[in-house]
Amino acid sequence: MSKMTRIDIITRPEKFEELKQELNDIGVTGMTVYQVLGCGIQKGKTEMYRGTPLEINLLPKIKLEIIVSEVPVSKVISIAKQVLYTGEIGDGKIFIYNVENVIKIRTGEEGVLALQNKE
Amino acid sequence: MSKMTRIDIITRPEKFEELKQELNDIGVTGMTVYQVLGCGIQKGKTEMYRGTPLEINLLPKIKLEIIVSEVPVSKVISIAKQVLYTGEIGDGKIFIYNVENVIKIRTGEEGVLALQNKE
Amino acid sequence: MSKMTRIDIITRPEKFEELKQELNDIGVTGMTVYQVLGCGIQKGKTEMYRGTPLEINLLPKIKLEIIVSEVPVSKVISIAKQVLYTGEIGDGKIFIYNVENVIKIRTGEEGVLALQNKE
Amino acid sequence: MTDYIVNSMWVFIASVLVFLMHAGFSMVEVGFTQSKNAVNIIMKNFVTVAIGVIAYFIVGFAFMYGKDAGGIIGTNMFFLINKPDSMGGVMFESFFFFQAIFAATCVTIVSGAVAGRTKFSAYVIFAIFAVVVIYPLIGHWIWGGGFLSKLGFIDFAGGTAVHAVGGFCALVGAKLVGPRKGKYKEGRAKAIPGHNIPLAALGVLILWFGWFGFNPGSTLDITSPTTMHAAITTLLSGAVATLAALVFSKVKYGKPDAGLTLNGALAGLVGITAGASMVDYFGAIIIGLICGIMMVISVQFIDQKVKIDDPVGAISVHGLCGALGTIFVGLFSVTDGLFYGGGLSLLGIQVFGVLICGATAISLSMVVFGIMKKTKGIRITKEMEDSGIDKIEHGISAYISL
Amino acid sequence: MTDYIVNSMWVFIASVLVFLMHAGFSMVEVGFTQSKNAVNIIMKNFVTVAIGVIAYFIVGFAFMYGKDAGGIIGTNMFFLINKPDSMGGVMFESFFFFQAIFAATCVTIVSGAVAGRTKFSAYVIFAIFAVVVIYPLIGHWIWGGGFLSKLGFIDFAGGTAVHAVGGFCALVGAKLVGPRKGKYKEGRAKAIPGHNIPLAALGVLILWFGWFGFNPGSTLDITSPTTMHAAITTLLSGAVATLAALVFSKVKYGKPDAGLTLNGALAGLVGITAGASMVDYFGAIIIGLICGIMMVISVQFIDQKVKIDDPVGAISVHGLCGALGTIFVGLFSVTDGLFYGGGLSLLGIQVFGVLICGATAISLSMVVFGIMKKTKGIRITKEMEDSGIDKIEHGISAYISL
Amino acid sequence: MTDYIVNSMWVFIASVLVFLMHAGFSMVEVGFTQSKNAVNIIMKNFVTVAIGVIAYFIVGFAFMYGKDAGGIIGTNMFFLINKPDSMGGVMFESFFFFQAIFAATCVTIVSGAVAGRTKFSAYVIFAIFAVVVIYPLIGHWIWGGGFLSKLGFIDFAGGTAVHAVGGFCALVGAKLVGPRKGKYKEGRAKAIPGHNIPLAALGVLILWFGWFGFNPGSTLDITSPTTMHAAITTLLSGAVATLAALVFSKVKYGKPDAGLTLNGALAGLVGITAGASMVDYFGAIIIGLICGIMMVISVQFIDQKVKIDDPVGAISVHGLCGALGTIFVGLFSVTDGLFYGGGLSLLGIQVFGVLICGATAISLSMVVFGIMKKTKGIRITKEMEDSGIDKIEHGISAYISL
Ligand SMILES: Nc1ncnc2c1ncn2[C@@H]1O[C@H](COP(=O)(O)OP(=O)(O)O)[C@@H](O)[C@H]1O
Ligand SMILES: Nc1ncnc2c1ncn2[C@@H]1O[C@H](COP(=O)(O)OP(=O)(O)O)[C@@H](O)[C@H]1O
Ligand SMILES: Nc1ncnc2c1ncn2[C@@H]1O[C@H](COP(=O)(O)OP(=O)(O)O)[C@@H](O)[C@H]1O
Repeated sequence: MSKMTRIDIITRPEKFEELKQELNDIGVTGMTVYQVLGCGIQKGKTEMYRGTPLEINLLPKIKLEIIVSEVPVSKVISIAKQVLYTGEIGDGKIFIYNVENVIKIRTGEEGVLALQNKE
Repeated sequence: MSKMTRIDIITRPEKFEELKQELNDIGVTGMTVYQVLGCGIQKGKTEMYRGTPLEINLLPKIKLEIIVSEVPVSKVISIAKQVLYTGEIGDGKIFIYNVENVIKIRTGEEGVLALQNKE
Repeated sequence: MSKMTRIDIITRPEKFEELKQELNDIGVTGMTVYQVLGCGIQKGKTEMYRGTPLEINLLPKIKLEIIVSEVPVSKVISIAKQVLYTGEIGDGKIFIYNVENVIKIRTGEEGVLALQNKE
Repeated sequence: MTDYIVNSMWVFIASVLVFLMHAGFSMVEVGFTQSKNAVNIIMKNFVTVAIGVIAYFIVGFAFMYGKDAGGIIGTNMFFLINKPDSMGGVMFESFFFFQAIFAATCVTIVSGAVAGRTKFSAYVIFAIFAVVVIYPLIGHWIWGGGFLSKLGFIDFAGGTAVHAVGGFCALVGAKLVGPRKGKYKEGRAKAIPGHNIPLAALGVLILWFGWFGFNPGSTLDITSPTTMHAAITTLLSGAVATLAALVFSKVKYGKPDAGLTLNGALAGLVGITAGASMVDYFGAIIIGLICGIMMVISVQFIDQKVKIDDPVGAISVHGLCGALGTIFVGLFSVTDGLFYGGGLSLLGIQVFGVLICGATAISLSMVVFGIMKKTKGIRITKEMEDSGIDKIEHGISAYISL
Repeated sequence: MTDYIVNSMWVFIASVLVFLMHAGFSMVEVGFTQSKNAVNIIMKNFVTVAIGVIAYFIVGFAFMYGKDAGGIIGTNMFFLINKPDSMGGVMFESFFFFQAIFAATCVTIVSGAVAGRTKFSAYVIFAIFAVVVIYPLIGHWIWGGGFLSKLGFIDFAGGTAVHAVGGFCALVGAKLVGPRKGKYKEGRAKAIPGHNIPLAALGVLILWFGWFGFNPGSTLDITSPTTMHAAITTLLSGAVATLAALVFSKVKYGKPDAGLTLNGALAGLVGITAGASMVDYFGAIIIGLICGIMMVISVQFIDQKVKIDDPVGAISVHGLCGALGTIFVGLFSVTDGLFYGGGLSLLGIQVFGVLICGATAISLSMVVFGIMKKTKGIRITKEMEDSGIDKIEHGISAYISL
Repeated sequence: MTDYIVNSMWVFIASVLVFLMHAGFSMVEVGFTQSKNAVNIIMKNFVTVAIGVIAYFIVGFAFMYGKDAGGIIGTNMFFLINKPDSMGGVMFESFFFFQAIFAATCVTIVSGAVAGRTKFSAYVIFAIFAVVVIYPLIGHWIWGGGFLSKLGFIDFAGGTAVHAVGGFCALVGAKLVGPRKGKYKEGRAKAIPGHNIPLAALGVLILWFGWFGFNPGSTLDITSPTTMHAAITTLLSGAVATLAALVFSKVKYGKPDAGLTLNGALAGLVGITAGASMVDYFGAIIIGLICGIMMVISVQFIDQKVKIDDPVGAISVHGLCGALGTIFVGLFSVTDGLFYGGGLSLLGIQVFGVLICGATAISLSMVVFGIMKKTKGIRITKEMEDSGIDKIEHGISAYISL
């Protein structure tokens, strides 16, 4: 069974639509999206609310979870870098994990086959 | 330390109650649930909103995250398949990951012990 | 490349602020937070809603996802235990996973370097 | 300057207050049901206003207030043709405006009770029938010079004509369409909580506001202290019932139940509607007390024993309290009530009237819902129910974030 | 006791009803736009009320109702100095109160159409200009003794003076500020759905409620049945248009569209505004029908062909239906309308008046928005638009959970 | 037809407008606090209406408007027994209805200030005490023929009797119950933002709407232009204060603050309440300006210096602006104000009255909250506060999605 990898991309919500489009273009057909809160170097900010400091130390982020096998991980990463890069803090991070198996419920297919989103 | 596995089941929100019930019956006692958005083969749909096409290309899905050790992974998968199968696109996928360790905060137990949800 | 680890802490939402503070103090600079629903030994409860039993069998939980490399995993775990322990059911669980790689989009750094949230 | 002008003005203003009750009903129903069906609830409420007004203009008003035929039904003024200059002591326009807004209110009661599993088209057909036949027919009997009014039956502002009738139709609708999926498991009732309590609370307060047009407006006469008296009894009964439901739910279930407290206010307001102008303050307080408590008991009874699924409690709030309140006129009316030395005669008439109207509302709505059930079907598909009516029947969700 | 007192009271109460329309507009605009800009919408609505009232008090009223100069503009009563005791047959205070609340309403229409991408400061500057110049100027022509009123132009409650003017300014604003990011992709329109339909529905029902002050109040005379007649035509037109939009959207797009149904109610209410007191019931129904359907067609046309991004449909609802309704007076007026044997003269005047007012509203708002666009800019940055105006311009989100 | 009828009608309609303020208060408080306590807020508002009305009917009205005993308290008309036919120049029923709805309003002010950490039972006990003792006592002094009214103290519509008293009780309550957990860290104030700005905005606009019953209604006389004058001053002051708070918060904190802008509207409305009928337009504008700005300063001062946690700003809005507005009567009254040549006498009386009423409100509420704190406790447990009052005290969440 060839290697299956999970790529987690955590970034700004604003960039989501564009990223999704570009990933589609390189053949990423499935993804799962989470609305999360995050902090990293980007430490949040302090706003004033009724004259009192309001520390917002978790910012809304979006996490894309993409499990790939045929599409090379490097390609996904380079697209993500390209689309998401602004040079500002908060561009986000990508985390890579190993996936042991995938099952497609509708067909019962396992592994790499289960990831082939072609009908 | 015997192997611990994480099973992610991504499927239709409608099926959640039933699936949870059935999993309980085979001894799955713990789970964590995420409300996510997803696309795969099921590409979303186009509705009309005020006469203008509204592309909904991410559909609301539910993700169950179940870490098991004693309950066999295969059993969880077969129950999930059984409950979730409709034959229609959108039945969902199951992803399997390896878990390195588990800690139960209340007791400090680690590994398989931490997963024993019996008092 | 030295080992990178992901620590998932699932616990009560109430404890979140304190935990975050303490983790900051030991040098955990980045985290991603999910609002999830969970059940474990804590089986939910039955409230009355308009005189009819309302079974709430999933309780709101918070999940912190922390990827660390320099900060020792054991330290994170012990802080979490310390802050979250009440001895009551529902204190929560910690799951440990292996991370294959990390990329910081803004700088292009990979691996451990990508986790160094110092400017 | 005559009383005529001032009263016409008053009835008009009262009607406007009543109009806002549609916003109240919408918010109560939306708040007390699931978010996945919120758009559908909204659409039902809008279509109810639209159909209610149009159908009442075309035929409803004629059936209700047209020339009486045999004490049963009115027979002229379709499309308001040949309308008189004044009616009920006020300008015709004021009178019609007030009545037209009432008409739509009655039907709206049903929409909450059948929420979450009824076909939009089935609801629309029922709404048309209700505003063309059920409401005007019974309304004619009670207010339009029909046999009940000749008999001396008293329903001041619509405890029976609007609320009990609406509530009984709701009972039939909810029964025939069946409970929502997941409401009963192995014969035991499970709660399906509403998704937005603050919105429901806003709705109840808006309804209460509108009730000060609904009840006091029904005197059609602002020159008499009776009108303001009706406002005070409305206020007192609503307040007492709110408190009664709160305390009773706390005693019964351990915690003050928010849903029942909100329903409590409505129960007291419905309960006082039939007699607001003719009971005294103590009568109002006792009516509020009884309605607040009986509503709580009834909600549980209908949910768990009768096993009819009524997401918003419309059957108990409007049906039960409307009927009770109308009967209470026979007890608490300061002129003819049993407790005030008026003997049993009015009480008998009130009970008789409620039974007749109840039976009529139930039979007629059984016919309509029954025929639809046999033919086109009244229930949405299992899939639509699972994923929500909004997404499938209206192609949109009520709340969109991403 | 004279008519004078009762009419003054009535006009005052009508004004209070109209005031609540600000809550209605706010909720409609919030509900029909994205959650990330909800605070901004709220702020715009509050600033509109504040500025509208103050500016109208200082100069607007004087321009509109001051001593006529050449049929063009009023010239005294700045700061209400030298105000008379009575005006329009009612106490001056009632009259001014009614007018002041109307003034803010006109401007509010624009705020929805430019939602989601306009600088707060640019909106504020436009709002000041509109309430100081545009609205009073045209208002003077129509109601303040200006040349249009002398010509016999009829605009009962502001179909043109308030709605069409507001709608045309909205057209210019939305055009000049450009569509929201993502609205058009490769030349094709994409829907950006609103985030809270129940709130929008609440807003529409509150607006409808307020309309019963807006239209009937405009007779300034509660002693005449005309006032209540205007209420009934308002009710009928709104109801028919609701249903028309619902059915038409169902036929056209396969599903009854919630947004268009809500807009439908408003279309009917706007459509009847110019002639509520002088069309008969059938006129009202036909006006409602046409406005309900034309609005649906117009929304799609503006969105997809003209490619102006109007998140709430203000251009179609207020601009189109306001203009149509004003012209319809020339057809349906029972005294002088073409269909009632009145010949073409009134119709001609109505068309002329709408054209003049439309052209004026468009030119003046083009000047203001145009100058601002050239100088300070009217559009927020791309980043602000992406992440929402709330977070950046107001430093807070409308909804906070954690 | 007499003035008597029309005035009775007017007072009644004004009361109905005031009633909707309960919906306004509820939405403001819900919107400005955290979602985990929204059900609790709703329950507090409903119980306030219920208790307010009942307690005021039983004893409150008697204490306030009963036969004066020593200038201190009323002594008859418990349960409205032996009520006269008319009062204040209008039908007794109208008068009582107006007063009863005012009574509940005063208490409601406190509920927002103690939100998020107060025991439901403690609030209920305080509410009963306030509506039975505090409000009627002070009300008697000011309006019921007590010593302050004899002295010539002027509080037109309740700047002190309702708002300042409510605000001072709020101060005591918020102080004694202590700040919410997490509000102060190492002595520094942290913001705990509200969870729904649009709902809060809706609440403010509803309140504003109700204020047009609250202030103008207080003349009890619609035949006089004074009533509409009071409406215009109310409108102007509210508008100016909205703008003042917006601009001032922008200057002070860099961004126009939504919460403070909404509070600004309320500050202006509270500020004008004591003198709405007797200040001129410029007075109204200056009062609005000062109240809008002072409120912003006060909110920060109370939050950061006094360190009392007031989630909705009730102390600043109602307490401060109510007191200021009452004192301003001594400056701006066109008949006796200092700035209008009236000398210092009225000003002195106004200051004296505010001090007396303030001291009384503070002492009495200190006694009640103090005794409860010592005995049953007024604060919820740390756990309940962490996880939200709703889940634990009411067993339900305000918003349920899955
Ligand atoms: N060590 C970490 N563990 C988990 N999530 C992280 C970690 N570091 C960053 N993140 C997530 O990535 C997001 C972006 O990271 P941040 O450091 O703010 O920006 P950048 O990567 O551009 O420096 C954070 O908001 C957080 O959700
Ligand atoms: N490659 C993938 N990576 C991440 N998530 C995926 C992937 N493929 C599918 N999913 C998730 O599974 C859901 C169901 O998959 P889909 O392909 O639509 O249906 P089916 O599995 O029945 O063909 C998707 O909505 C998405 O959330
Ligand atoms: N086997 C499991 N798989 C996935 N999530 C789990 C599992 N067991 C527990 N959890 C998560 O951890 C939370 C706390 O666990 P619980 O058993 O209730 O408390 P405790 O760990 O204190 O006994 C649960 O609500 C759930 O979200």
